[in-house]
Amino acid sequence: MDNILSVLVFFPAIAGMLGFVVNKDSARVYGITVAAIEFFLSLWLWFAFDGHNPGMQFVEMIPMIPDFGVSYYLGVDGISLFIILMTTLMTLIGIMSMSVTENVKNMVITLLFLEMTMVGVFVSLDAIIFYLFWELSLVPMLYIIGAWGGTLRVYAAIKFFLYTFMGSLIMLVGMLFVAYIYHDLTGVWSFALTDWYALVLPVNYQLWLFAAFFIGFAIKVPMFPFHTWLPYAHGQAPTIGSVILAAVLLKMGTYGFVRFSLPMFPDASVIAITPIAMISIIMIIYTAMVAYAQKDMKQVVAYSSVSHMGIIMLGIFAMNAEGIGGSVFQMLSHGIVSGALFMLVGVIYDRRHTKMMDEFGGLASIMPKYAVIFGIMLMASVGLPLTIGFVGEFLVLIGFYQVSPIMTILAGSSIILGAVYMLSVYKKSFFGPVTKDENKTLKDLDIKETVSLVPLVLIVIWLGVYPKPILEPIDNSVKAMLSFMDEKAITQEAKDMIQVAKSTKEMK
Amino acid sequence: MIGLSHYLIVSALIFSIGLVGVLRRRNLLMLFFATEVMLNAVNIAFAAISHYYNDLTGQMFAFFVIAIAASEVAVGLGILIVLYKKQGSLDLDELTTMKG
Amino acid sequence: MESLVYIALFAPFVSSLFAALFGMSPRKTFVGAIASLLLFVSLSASMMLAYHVYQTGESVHITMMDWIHMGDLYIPFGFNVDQVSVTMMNVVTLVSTVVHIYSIGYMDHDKSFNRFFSYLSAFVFSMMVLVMSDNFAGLFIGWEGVGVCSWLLIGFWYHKPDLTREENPSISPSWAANEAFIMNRIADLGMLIGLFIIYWNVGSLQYDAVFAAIPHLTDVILSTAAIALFIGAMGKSAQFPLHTWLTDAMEGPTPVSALIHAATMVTAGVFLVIRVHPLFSVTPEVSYFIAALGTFVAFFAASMALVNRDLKRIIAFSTLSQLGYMFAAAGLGAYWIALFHLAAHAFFKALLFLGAGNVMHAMHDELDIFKMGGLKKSMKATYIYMGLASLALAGIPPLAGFFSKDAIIETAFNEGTLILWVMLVVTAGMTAFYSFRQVFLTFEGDERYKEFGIHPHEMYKFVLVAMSPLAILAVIAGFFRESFNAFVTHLLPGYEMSEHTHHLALILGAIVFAFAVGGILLAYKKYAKGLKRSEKVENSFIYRLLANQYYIPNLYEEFISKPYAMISEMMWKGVDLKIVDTTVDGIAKFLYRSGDGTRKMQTGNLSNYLNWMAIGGVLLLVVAMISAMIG
Amino acid sequence: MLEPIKVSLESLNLITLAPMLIAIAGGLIILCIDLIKENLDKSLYVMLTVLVLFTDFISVMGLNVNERGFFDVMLIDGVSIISQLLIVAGSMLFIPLGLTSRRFHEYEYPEFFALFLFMIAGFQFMAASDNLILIFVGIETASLALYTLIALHNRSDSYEAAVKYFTMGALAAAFYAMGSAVIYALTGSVELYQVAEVLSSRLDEAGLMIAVFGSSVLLLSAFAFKLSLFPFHTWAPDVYQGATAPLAGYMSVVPKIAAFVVSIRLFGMYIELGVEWVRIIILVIAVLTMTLANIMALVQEDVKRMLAYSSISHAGFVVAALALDTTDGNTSIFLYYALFMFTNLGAFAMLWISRHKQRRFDDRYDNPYEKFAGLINIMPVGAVIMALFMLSLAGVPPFSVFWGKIYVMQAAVNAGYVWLAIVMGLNSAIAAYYYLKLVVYMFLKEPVKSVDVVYYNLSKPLMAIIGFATVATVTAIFYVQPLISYLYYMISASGY
Repeated sequence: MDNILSVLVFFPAIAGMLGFVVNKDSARVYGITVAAIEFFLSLWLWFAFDGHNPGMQFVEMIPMIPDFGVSYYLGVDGISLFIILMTTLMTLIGIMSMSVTENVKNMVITLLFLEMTMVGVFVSLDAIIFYLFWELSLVPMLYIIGAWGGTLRVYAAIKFFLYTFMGSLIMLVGMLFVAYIYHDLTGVWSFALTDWYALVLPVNYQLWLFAAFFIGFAIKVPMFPFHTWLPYAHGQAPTIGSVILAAVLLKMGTYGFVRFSLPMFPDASVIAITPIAMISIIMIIYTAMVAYAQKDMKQVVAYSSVSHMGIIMLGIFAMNAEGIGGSVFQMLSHGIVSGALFMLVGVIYDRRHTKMMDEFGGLASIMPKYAVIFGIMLMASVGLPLTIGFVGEFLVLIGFYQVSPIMTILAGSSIILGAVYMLSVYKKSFFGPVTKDENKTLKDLDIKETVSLVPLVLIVIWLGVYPKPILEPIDNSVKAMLSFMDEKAITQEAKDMIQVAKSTKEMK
Repeated sequence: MIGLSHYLIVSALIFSIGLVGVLRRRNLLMLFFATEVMLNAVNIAFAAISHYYNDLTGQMFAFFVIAIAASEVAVGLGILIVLYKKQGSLDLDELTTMKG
Repeated sequence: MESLVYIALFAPFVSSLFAALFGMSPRKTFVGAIASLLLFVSLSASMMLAYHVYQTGESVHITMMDWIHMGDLYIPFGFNVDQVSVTMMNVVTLVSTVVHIYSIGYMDHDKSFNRFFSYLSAFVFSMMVLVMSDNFAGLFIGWEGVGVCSWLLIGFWYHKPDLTREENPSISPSWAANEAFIMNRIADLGMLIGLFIIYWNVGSLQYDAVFAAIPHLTDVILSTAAIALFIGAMGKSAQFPLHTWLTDAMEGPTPVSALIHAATMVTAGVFLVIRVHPLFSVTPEVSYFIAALGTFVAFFAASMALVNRDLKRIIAFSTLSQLGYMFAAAGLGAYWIALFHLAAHAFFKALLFLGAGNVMHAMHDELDIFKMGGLKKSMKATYIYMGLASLALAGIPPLAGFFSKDAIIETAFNEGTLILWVMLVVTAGMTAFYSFRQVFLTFEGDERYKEFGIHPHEMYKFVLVAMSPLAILAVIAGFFRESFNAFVTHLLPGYEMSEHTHHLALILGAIVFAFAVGGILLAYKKYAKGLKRSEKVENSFIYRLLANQYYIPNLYEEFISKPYAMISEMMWKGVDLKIVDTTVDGIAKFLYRSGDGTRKMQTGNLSNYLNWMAIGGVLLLVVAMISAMIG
Repeated sequence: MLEPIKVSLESLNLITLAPMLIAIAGGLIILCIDLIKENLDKSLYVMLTVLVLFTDFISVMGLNVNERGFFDVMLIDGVSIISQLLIVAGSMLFIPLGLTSRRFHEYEYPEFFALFLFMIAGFQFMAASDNLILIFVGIETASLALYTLIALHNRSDSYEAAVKYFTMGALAAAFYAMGSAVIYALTGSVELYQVAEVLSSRLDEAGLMIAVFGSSVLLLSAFAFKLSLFPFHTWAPDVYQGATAPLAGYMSVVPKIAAFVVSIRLFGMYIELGVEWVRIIILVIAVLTMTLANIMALVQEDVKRMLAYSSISHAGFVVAALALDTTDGNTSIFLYYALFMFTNLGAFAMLWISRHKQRRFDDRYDNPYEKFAGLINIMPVGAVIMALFMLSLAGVPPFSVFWGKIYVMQAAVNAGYVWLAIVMGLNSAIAAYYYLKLVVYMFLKEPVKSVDVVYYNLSKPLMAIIGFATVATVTAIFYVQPLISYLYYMISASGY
C-alpha cells in the first residue's frame, strides 16, 4: 500500500465526519475503534518501513497549486515515523482513558480531527501542507480546552491559540521567503522540503530565516520566555486535552526544528547553538524551580514538560547524532511519560475534583496500584535508567557534552531538579498519613484506567530496556541528515561543529 | 491679462470655501450646498483648462460633473426628505446613533 | 558458565517480580521463603563463579544484547565476572540472602511484607547489575537502580507523618527517602559527566576499551574524569559533604539498613574507585584527595557517633566512618585492601545492624540507647552477635576488622602520610569507644526500659541461625587476607608494604590495638555499670555540636532547601507570573486598550468624519512631502 | 467650422459596451414590468436579475483581451475582464439573498433590483475604462444607486447610514473631480495612457511635481474613501451596520473590486512613473488601516460591526499589495477578493438567518455577540459554518482566505517587502482574536435564555448561498490553482 500515509492522515478525519451520524451513546466506542484502527495502520507503517533506508519513504506527491509550488507531498523517515506512532498511540490511549461525560460525541469527533492534523504535521514534506496541518491542529485543541476546561478555560484556550498562531504566522513569512529565494534561483515555485534542502543560502539569510522559523517553533515548544501559555492551557484543559497537548502538540515545535531549521539553515543553526542552549538551560532550571513551587499537581507536570522540552531542544542543537537522535527519542519518551502523568493526574481529579497537592497525602495506602503506576512514570520522568526517560536524556546530555561541558553540567542539573520537584509531588500526595476523610474512600484504578495506563507502563519499560528497534531508524536518518548538513554548510565553523558520525564517514 | 492661473486660483479658492463649508456646516442641506460649490469649483477649473488647451474634453468633463451633481442632489435630497420625516431634523449632531 | 552468570544476575530479579505479584495482597510467608531461596540460588551461582574464576584465573565475559546504539555511541548489556566483581557478587548475595531470611522474621508483623521482599530483591538485582556490568553505562544503570530501591526502602513506611527535626532528626521516612535520592542524584550528575568525558575522549564506555586508552589521554582529561567519577562515588558512599542522607536513611526497616546502608550499596562508591583503578592510579592528586577525604570522613563520622543516642544512627555513623577507611585505602593505592575491608565490613556491619534489628524488635522500635540497658538477660544470642561484630569493628584481633583495618592504617603509614595515619589511628580508638558504648548501654547495666513498660524478647530462632554465617565470617574472614590478596591481585595492582613498614608492622599494630582496647576500656568504665548522665557534658558546646551532626543538616536546610523553595516561589510568582506572563498579557491588553482608544475617533458624528477625511488628505500630503524629501 | 463626425459602427466596437448595456437594459426592463403590472412577487424580480446577471457574465466572458471601443474610452484588458467577472459573480451570489422567507420590504420594490443592476453597470464602467470621465460616471452611477439601496432598508439606522455614506461620498467625488482637473491641467488629457505618456516626458519639471502631489493626493483621498482606508474609513462601520447584513457583505467586496481596478490603473501609473512616494503613502495607509481597523475590531460588541472593521482591515491588507505594483501583487488583489468574497459574503449572510423582534441584548446593536452565545446548541450546523467562515477570515488554512493571504504575503516578499509580510502576519494574529471571540461565543458559552420572538429567515436560497459559500471556503485548496493561473494570465496580459 503505497498511499498508506494518506490513509493515515485522512482516515481519522473521514471517520470523524462519519462520526456525526453515530449515536452519542456509542460515540466513545466508535472513537476507540477508529483510533485503534489508526494505531494498527501506523503499526503497519512501521512494519513496512525499511529501517536501513535513511531517506524518505512512502513518498506521495500530488501537485495541488503548481503555479504556486504547493503540492500534496508526504513521506516519513526514521525521525518522523515514531512520532507518528506515538501520536496514534496516545490518541488511542487518550480516548480509552477519557473521563469526559458531557458531549462525548463532540469530543470524539474533535479528537479524530485533531489526530488527522497531528499525523499530517509529521508526514508533510511540503511547507504549506505542513503549515496547513500545523494551524489546523490549533482549532480542535482550542475547542477541547474551551469546551471541557476549567473555570478559566476560555482565557486559556484563546491564549493558546493566539500565541501559537502569532508565532506561526511569522514562520509563514519565513516559508514564503524561502520559496521566493527558491523561485529566484531556479525559476520554479516550490514549497517542497526536499527541494528546499538543496538551497544553499548565504549566512545572513539563514540567520533571518532561522529567526522566523524559530519564533514559530519556539512558541510551540514552548521555549522560555514564550512558555506562559502552557501552564494555563494545561491547567484548564481536560485530561485528554493535556495528554494530547503534552504528548504530541509540543513535539511539533521540536520536530519543526529537526525537519526545517537544521537541514535548511545549517550555518545559522550552528551560530544559534549558544543562544538556544542558554535558553534551554534557563528552561531546564528555571521551570524546574517554578514546578517545585506549584501547589497544583497538574501544574507541576505542565512545568516539568517545559523543563523536559528544554532537554530536547538542547539535544537538537548538539549537532551530533547522539544529541539529535537522543532528542528525537526524548520526544517519544516525553510524549508517553508526560501523557501518562497527565492521565494519572486526571485519575485523581476525576475522583476528588481537585488537583491541589495539600488536599491529598497518603494516597499510596489507599490507591496502591495508582501509586505504583504513578511511581513508575515519575521515575521515567526523572530519567531512571531502564525506563524510557533515561535513554533520551542520556543521549542528549552526552551529545551536548561535546559542544559545551559547562552547559551540559548546567543542563544536567535537570536530573537533580527533576527529582526534587517530582519527588516532592510524590511525597506530598502519596506519602504520609491520610489526613483528609474524603480521601479515605477513594477507589483505586478501575479497569478502564488500568487498561489505558498499563500499556504505557509496558512501553516505558520496554523502550527503556530495549530501545534498539526505535533507535536504529532514528539513528540512520539522523546520521544521513548530519552528513547532509555537513556537506551543505558553507562556513568552516559550521562544518567543524556538525559532527558526522564516524560510521558514516567510514562508509564514505 | 487674466490667464489660466487666475482661473485656477479662483477655482482653488472656491473649492476651499466649499471644503470649509463641508467641514463646518451642521445642517445637512447646507452641507450639500457646500459639496455643490466644490463641484462647481472643479467645473471652473475644467472650463478654464479646456480653453487653455483648446481641447473639448475638459468641457465635456464639466458637463458630466454638472449632470452628476444634479443627480447627486436629487438622490441626496430624496434621502434627506425621508430622513427628515423620520427624525424631524436635519442637524448633523443628532445623527449619531451609530458610533464606536 | 554463561548460564551461571545469568542465574546469579536474574535470580534476584525473578524473586522481585514474584514478590511483586503479591505486592498488594496480604502477608504471605512463602513469598519471603521463595525470595530467600532465589537469593540463595544467586549466592550459589556466585560462589560457583568465584570458584571458576579462582580456578581458571580468567574472567567470564558475556554480552547479552544491545542497549543503546546511536551515532558512534554503542552500549551493550555486557557482564563481566572477574575477580573484583565476583567478590562483590558473593558479598552482595551472601549478605542479601541472610537479610532476606532475617526479614521473614523481622517483617513478620508488617502488612507490606510481600512488597518489602519485592523491593529488597529488586535492590539485589540492581546491585548485581552494578557490580557485574562490563561498561560504565551498565554500572550507571545499577547505580541508579540501587538508588531507587534505596528510595523505596527508606520510605518503606511512607505512611508515617513528618515530624520536626527535634522530634525526629530524619523528619520522616519519606523525607529521608527523598533526601537520599536527591543527594545521590547530585552525585550522579558528576558521574554522568565522568561518563561523558570518557566517551568523548575514548569513544566507548566499555571498561576494557577505556582502560586500554588511558595511556593515550592527557592528564587534564584523566583528572577531570577521575574527579567526576569520584563525585559520583561520594554520593553513593555518602562522603562529606553528601553524607547526611545516610543517617537519615535509618528510617528504613533495619534489614534495609543492614543490606543497603551498610553492606552493599554504600560501598558502591568504593567499588567504583576499585573498578576504575587504572584511571585513579594514574591520577595521584585525585587519589590523594580521595584518601584525605576518606580519612576526614572516617574521623568526622566517628566523632558524631561518640555522642549519639540512636542505636541505628550510631551504626550508620560507624558505616560512614568505615567507608572513609575504605576510601583512604583506595586513594592510597591499596585497592585490594580497600576491597578486602569492604567485604569484611559488609559481614560484621550487616551483623551489627541485624543485631540492632533484634534489639529494635524487642524494644518495640525504641532506638534510644539511653532507654535500654541490661538486655543481655533476655537477648543473649543477640548480645553475642553484636559483641562479636563490635569487636570486629573495633579491630580486635583475630576478628575480621582487625586484619582489614589494620592493613589500611598500615598503608597510611607506609605511604608516609602521617597525618592520615594519626587520624586513622585516633579514629580506630573512637570506633572502639562508640561501638562499645552502644553495646554496653544496650546490653549491660540497669534495665532502664522497664520504665516504659517494655517486655523484651529474643528474636525467632531461625533468624538467629540465619545470622550465624555473618557472625562466622566476621570472625574468620581475616584469616583469608593473603589468599584474597592473591586472588584479586590477578586484576588489581598488588600492594606491598615497604621494608621499613614491614619492620614496624608489629609496633604499628600494637599502637592501633592499644587505641582500640583503650576505647573499649573507656566505654566499659563509663557505661558498663549503667548510664550516668552529666548535664555539664551534655550541655557543652562540643557535645551539642556532635549530637547535632555539626549542625550540617540544619545548615543544608537553612542555606539550601529553604532558599531553594523561596527562590522557586519567587521565580513562579515574581518572575513567571509577574514578569513573563504579564508582559504577554500586557501586549494583548495594550492592543485591546488602544482599540478602545482608537474607536473614539468613530464618534458617529458625520461632521467629525468629514473632518477626518480632510485631515486624511492633509496627512497624505504631509507623508508625501516627507517621503519625497527623504527619497 | 466643425467637421461632420463620421463614425463607423465597427470602430465603435460596441461589444465592449455589451455587459453594461445588458445590466442597464435589465434594470429598465424590470422598471417597465413594474409599470405594466404592479404587485408582482419579488421572486420574479430576483430571478430576472439573476438572469440578467448571468447574461452579463456570459457577455463578459465573450470579450477579447486588450481591446478598446466606443471612441476608445472603453478599455477591455485582462484586469477589466476579471474584475467584471468577479463583480457579476459577487452580485449573483448576493441577489438570491433577496428571497427571504421574511418580509424585508426593500425587496418588495422592483426599483431595488433596477437600482442594483444600474449599480453593477456603474461598477463595470469603472472597471472597463481608463478614461477619467467614464470612471467618474461609473463611480457616481454605482454610488448613487448604492446610497439608495442602503436607504431602502427603511429603518432609521439605514437612513443615517445612507446620509453618512452619501455626504462623504459627495466629498470624495469632489476630491476625485478636482484631482482629475489637476491631471487634466497637467497633461491636457483624461485618458490615462496619454496622461502617462505626457507625465513621463515632463516629470523633471519642478512645478509639475507639486501638481503631481496635488493630483495624487486628491485622487488617493477619493479612492481611500472608496476602499475604506484609514482615515477615510469612518463611514464603513456605520454604513455596514445600517445596511442589511447581506448588503453590507456585498459592499465589503464588490464595490471595492471596482475601486481597486481604478486604483491599479491610477496609482500603478504613478508608481510606474517612478513617483516613489505614492507607493510609500499607500504602504503607510495600508499598514495603518490594517492595524487600526484590527484593534478597533477587537473591542466591538456587535458582530456586524466587527465584521465591518474586519473588512476594512482586509482592505488594508490588499491595498498593500497594490503598492507593490507587481504582477504578483495585482494578481493577489483579485485572488484575495475572489476568495474573500465567498467567505465574507457567507459570514454576513449568516447574520441574516435570524432576527429578533426587539433589540433585546443591546440597545444599539442588532447582532451583538450575545446573540450567538451557545449557537452550537441551538443551530449546530449554523454554528459550524459560521466558525468555518471565521477561521477562514482569520487566515487558518486550508480555508479560502488563507490562500489569498499567503499569496499577498508572498507577493510582498517577492517585491522585497519582508517587513510588510511580517506586519501582515502580526495583524492576522491580532485579527484572530476577534474572530475567535465569536467562535468562543458560539461554541463555548451557554445560550442566553428567554429569547423573544425570533424571525427565522432560513429560506432555501439563503441556505443555498451559504452552502455554496461554505463549499467554496472549504474547498479553496482545489480551485486556487486554476484561479491563480487564470488571474495571473489575465493580469500579465494587460501589462500590470
